[in-house]
Amino acid sequence: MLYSEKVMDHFNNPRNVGVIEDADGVGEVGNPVCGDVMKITIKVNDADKIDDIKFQTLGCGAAIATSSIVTELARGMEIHDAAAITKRQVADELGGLPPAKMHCSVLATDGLKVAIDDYLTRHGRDPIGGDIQSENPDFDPHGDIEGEHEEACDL
Amino acid sequence: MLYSEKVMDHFNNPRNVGVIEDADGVGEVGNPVCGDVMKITIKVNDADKIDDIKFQTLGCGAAIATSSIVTELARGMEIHDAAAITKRQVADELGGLPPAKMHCSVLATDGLKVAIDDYLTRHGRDPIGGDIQSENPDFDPHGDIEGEHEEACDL
Amino acid sequence: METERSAFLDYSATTPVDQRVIDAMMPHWTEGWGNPNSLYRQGRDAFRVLEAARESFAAGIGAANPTEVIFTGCGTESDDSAVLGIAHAGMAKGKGRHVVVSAIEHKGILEPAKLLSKQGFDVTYLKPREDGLVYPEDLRAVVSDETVLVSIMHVNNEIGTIAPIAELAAVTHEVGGYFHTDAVQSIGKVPFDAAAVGIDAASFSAHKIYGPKGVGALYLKRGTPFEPLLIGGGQESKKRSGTQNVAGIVGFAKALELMLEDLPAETVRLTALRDRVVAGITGSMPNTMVNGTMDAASHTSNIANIVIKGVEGESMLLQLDNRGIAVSTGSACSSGSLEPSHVLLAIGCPAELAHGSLRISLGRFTTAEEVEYLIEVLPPIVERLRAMSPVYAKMFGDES
Amino acid sequence: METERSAFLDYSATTPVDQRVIDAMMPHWTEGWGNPNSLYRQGRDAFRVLEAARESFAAGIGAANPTEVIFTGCGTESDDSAVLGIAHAGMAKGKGRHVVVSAIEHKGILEPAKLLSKQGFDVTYLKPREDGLVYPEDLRAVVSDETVLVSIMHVNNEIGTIAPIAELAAVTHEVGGYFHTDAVQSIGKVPFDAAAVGIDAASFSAHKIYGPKGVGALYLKRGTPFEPLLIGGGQESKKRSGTQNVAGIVGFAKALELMLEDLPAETVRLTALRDRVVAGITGSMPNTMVNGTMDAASHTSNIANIVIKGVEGESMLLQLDNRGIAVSTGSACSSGSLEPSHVLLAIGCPAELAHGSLRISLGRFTTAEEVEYLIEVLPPIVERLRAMSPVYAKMFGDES
Ligand SMILES: Cc1ncc(COP(=O)(O)O)c(C=O)c1O
Ligand SMILES: Cc1ncc(COP(=O)(O)O)c(C=O)c1O
Repeated sequence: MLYSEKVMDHFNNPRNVGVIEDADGVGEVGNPVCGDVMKITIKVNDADKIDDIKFQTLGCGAAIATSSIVTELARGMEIHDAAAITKRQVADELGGLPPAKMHCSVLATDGLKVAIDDYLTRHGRDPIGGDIQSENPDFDPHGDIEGEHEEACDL
Repeated sequence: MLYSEKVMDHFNNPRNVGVIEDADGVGEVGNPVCGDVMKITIKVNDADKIDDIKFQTLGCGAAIATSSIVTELARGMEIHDAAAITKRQVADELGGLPPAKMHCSVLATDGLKVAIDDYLTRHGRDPIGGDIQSENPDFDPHGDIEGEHEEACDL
Repeated sequence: METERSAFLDYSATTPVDQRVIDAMMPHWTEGWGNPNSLYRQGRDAFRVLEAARESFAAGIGAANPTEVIFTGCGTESDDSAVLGIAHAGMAKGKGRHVVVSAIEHKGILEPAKLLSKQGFDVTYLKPREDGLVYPEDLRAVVSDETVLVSIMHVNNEIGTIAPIAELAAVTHEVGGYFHTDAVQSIGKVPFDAAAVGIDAASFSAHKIYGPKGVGALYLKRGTPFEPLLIGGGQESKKRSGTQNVAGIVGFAKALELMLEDLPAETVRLTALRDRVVAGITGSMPNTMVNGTMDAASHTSNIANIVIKGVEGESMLLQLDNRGIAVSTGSACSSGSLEPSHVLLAIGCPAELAHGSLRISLGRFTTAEEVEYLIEVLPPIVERLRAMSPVYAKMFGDES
Repeated sequence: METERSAFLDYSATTPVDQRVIDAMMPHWTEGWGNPNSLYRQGRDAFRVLEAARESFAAGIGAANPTEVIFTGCGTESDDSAVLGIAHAGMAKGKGRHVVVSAIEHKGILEPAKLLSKQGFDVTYLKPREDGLVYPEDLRAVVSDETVLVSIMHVNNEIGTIAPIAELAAVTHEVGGYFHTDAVQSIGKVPFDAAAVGIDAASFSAHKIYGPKGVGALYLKRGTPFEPLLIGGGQESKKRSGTQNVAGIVGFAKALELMLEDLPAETVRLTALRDRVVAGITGSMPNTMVNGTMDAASHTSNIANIVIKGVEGESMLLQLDNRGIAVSTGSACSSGSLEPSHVLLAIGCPAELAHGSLRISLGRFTTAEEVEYLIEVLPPIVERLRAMSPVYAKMFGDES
């Protein structure tokens, strides 16, 4: 299994790590039992643009890198646009992800969506909703794996 | 598969090759379809001792070596003793045979028995009879193979 | 200029090939390269070399007879062949359809066990206790005269525990079953004597003991029912078809010989280094936990498995790799599944902790300097990753 | 002092490892020995090396994509995996239970075919015609929409005939079956282009092309149903478990590259030598017979199979060996069975003649001098053995 250089850069030097104390929206997804948890905090301005965004992640290299890139992508975006960022976009932005790691991009986009919905709900507005795949018990984290070489375990 | 030095010696320098033209007994066993045929001719003296013995063999290294050693063993023997030579004796005398080649010793002892019976019958005496294993359609040529390493084929 | 510091601490994953092993293999590519199944001189020479290696290997594992050793293409092939081959042939001989494997086996055993289930065998996955050991009395409780095969690994590849195989084999034999052990991680590292312990079959792999990758062996005690997995030309006494890897087999036998020469001294040396790893890591950080018993009689000298709570294993592994340190982890994320190490789960380690395990495994070229380097580098990495976690403080507080 | 003359003329049994192949393998034992499945640098480096070898090999056999190549532990493993894996998985996908293999396959194909029979598959052993070729129209006559798999070898290892695999694959596809070819004796010796000929699977082995023993490969066109034979850690995209033999695989890829570089020139050179063998032997003795077509398009340049009537093969082989000459034979006695070569019997050669066949196979290091030596030494050996036979004169008279 090989991570792209960009994944390794974001893993080694994650952008926007931390917690915004007076955040306008907070999203936390994942579960320590599954090995990854991600928390995103956002500040949103009057034009519904994301002014500031920070994350904390417990997880593997891809979980940290996808969290980092999502905060970079979302910063400055209108919230509806931000909520529409797809896992495929996240992966592409990182120069690809190993097939088995595609579910990490879902975690990152889901965390962002939850934070945005939190912001909307706090302001009495309708949440965008949409699929939060990582919370779905039927979600197949490897649904994206095609015929590519996957890694073996048990060395 | 390894032949012993003694097998190789008898294969490379077979003793008593040929045909006794005025033989007292002739034995021919085997079948070209199976890949081996052996012919033994003997001269027997008044004391029922084998005075002269010669063989011809079409066959593998073990077939030739067992034929050769049988003629050496039988030379000078009383015919009943000669007919009692076992395949195990032949193999032992050669320092052992690869398991898959044990049937070759049967061919050699059978050829000798047939020649002796031929001599007896010609003289109006009862043949010794006994099992001519190589002529038995149910004879399992590998019946002697134990758990030893056998050779593989199809290289 | 200072030389870069580094540490390879994953000898249980694989090992370099010892130069003496390479030297032993070399002539069999360049000169003695005959096919051992050919009748002419080059073939006979290769055959003799092969059989000499078989004798040496058989002596090294304590087989009563060299014909009880067949060479294969890897440890996995040996495992698959043993599990499927003995279960199928045993059943054909009138034994029952019950198979027992421990819950902490390598996938090389678990996967064929799963296949047996699909084929109608009744498979019991026997749990070890929390110390990582499979207890003979626990085995006795699940076997019956329906049991055809019990397979329990000798040394566990993740936590390093040593199963009491003599006792487990005895329990298996009481009910008339056959006992196999995956000894891939044990030969050359802990004493192993097939005939003395009374097992029926065992699997081995060369690349764990400074031999080449792609060479394995299977011990099959005379009389053990067996059905070959690889079929064709009938090599290896019809038990494993395919032209033998003569050079690799010679290398494997040489590698085992070297391991056995060093075994007593290496056990002492590596135990000290391993104890230093454990003390160094658990002493320098809060919230760590050692997996499996550390009792000398039941734990191999070369493996330590430690949970670093609240950190995910792959991220630690990659950070260590940045500093030139190689270790492995039981994290799910390292294997592309959601479940972390089945071994850790089976000994009762909760999933959220199992994700944060590190396996540190030592070997022939491990130095004290490497161990100290790991102990120095790991704590700041852990601190940084814990600081980045949204749940560490909540879940574990911070005792420091 | 004259140097001893000798001749190795059994390259189809095995080959020496080319020094350039050894040089390519060496660094992967001493330095780049990481486990390609490990996440840290040493693992990633090994992974890259493995994948580069896969790409090179895939290009060499004309695969559309490197992921279509999986590496195995020998040609036999590839054969077994293909026959069992495609038949089982194809049936699970709703195909029928009919399998066709040619009657002249290697045992690596015939044995799994036999196993399929036992498992309830309906197996047809398709005979080639007397020229040694399997005709597409003969295949068409036996396949139906029940046919899940057809396996017909590319170059026959005993007689050197080349099957028309593109046409045979097309016939197989007409009825919706999958086509596998055992290409162990063909790659690097005759043109082979998997995608262009449209086959679904093919087997390869390194030690037939100056690579190491114990390394094989299996081409599986994307979409071909397959069930793995070796199961465990899930290496090779879950299609073949077991730690990859990185060095051996690198050597295999290098070996293929070298073969392909030389292929056009070697074909010309070896064809001339082989024709000299045939002319030399058949011209110097009565009662000989060449097996299989010698038509250039349907016969590989490096193999000649000749019956020496009235002589048993092993005895010739051993006599030649005494003089330093290595060849092989289809004699039953060389294989420990009663039946001589199933290949010769299948092309209509009577058993009593098949016992006396010689396979002479040439390769990279074969010289004209070696060939002349054989041609010089063989006739007196044959004469002596014929003279020792109780039936030669009766059966064949003597034309000389
Ligand atoms: C046509 C053919 N198929 C398969 C094999 C088996 O290959 P291996 O010896 O690598 O198992 C051979 C050679 O032995 C062969 O000639
Ligand atoms: C306990 C155990 N069994 C089996 C294997 C498989 O061996 P190989 O990689 O040679 O197939 C390994 C290592 O990967 C192992 O650690």
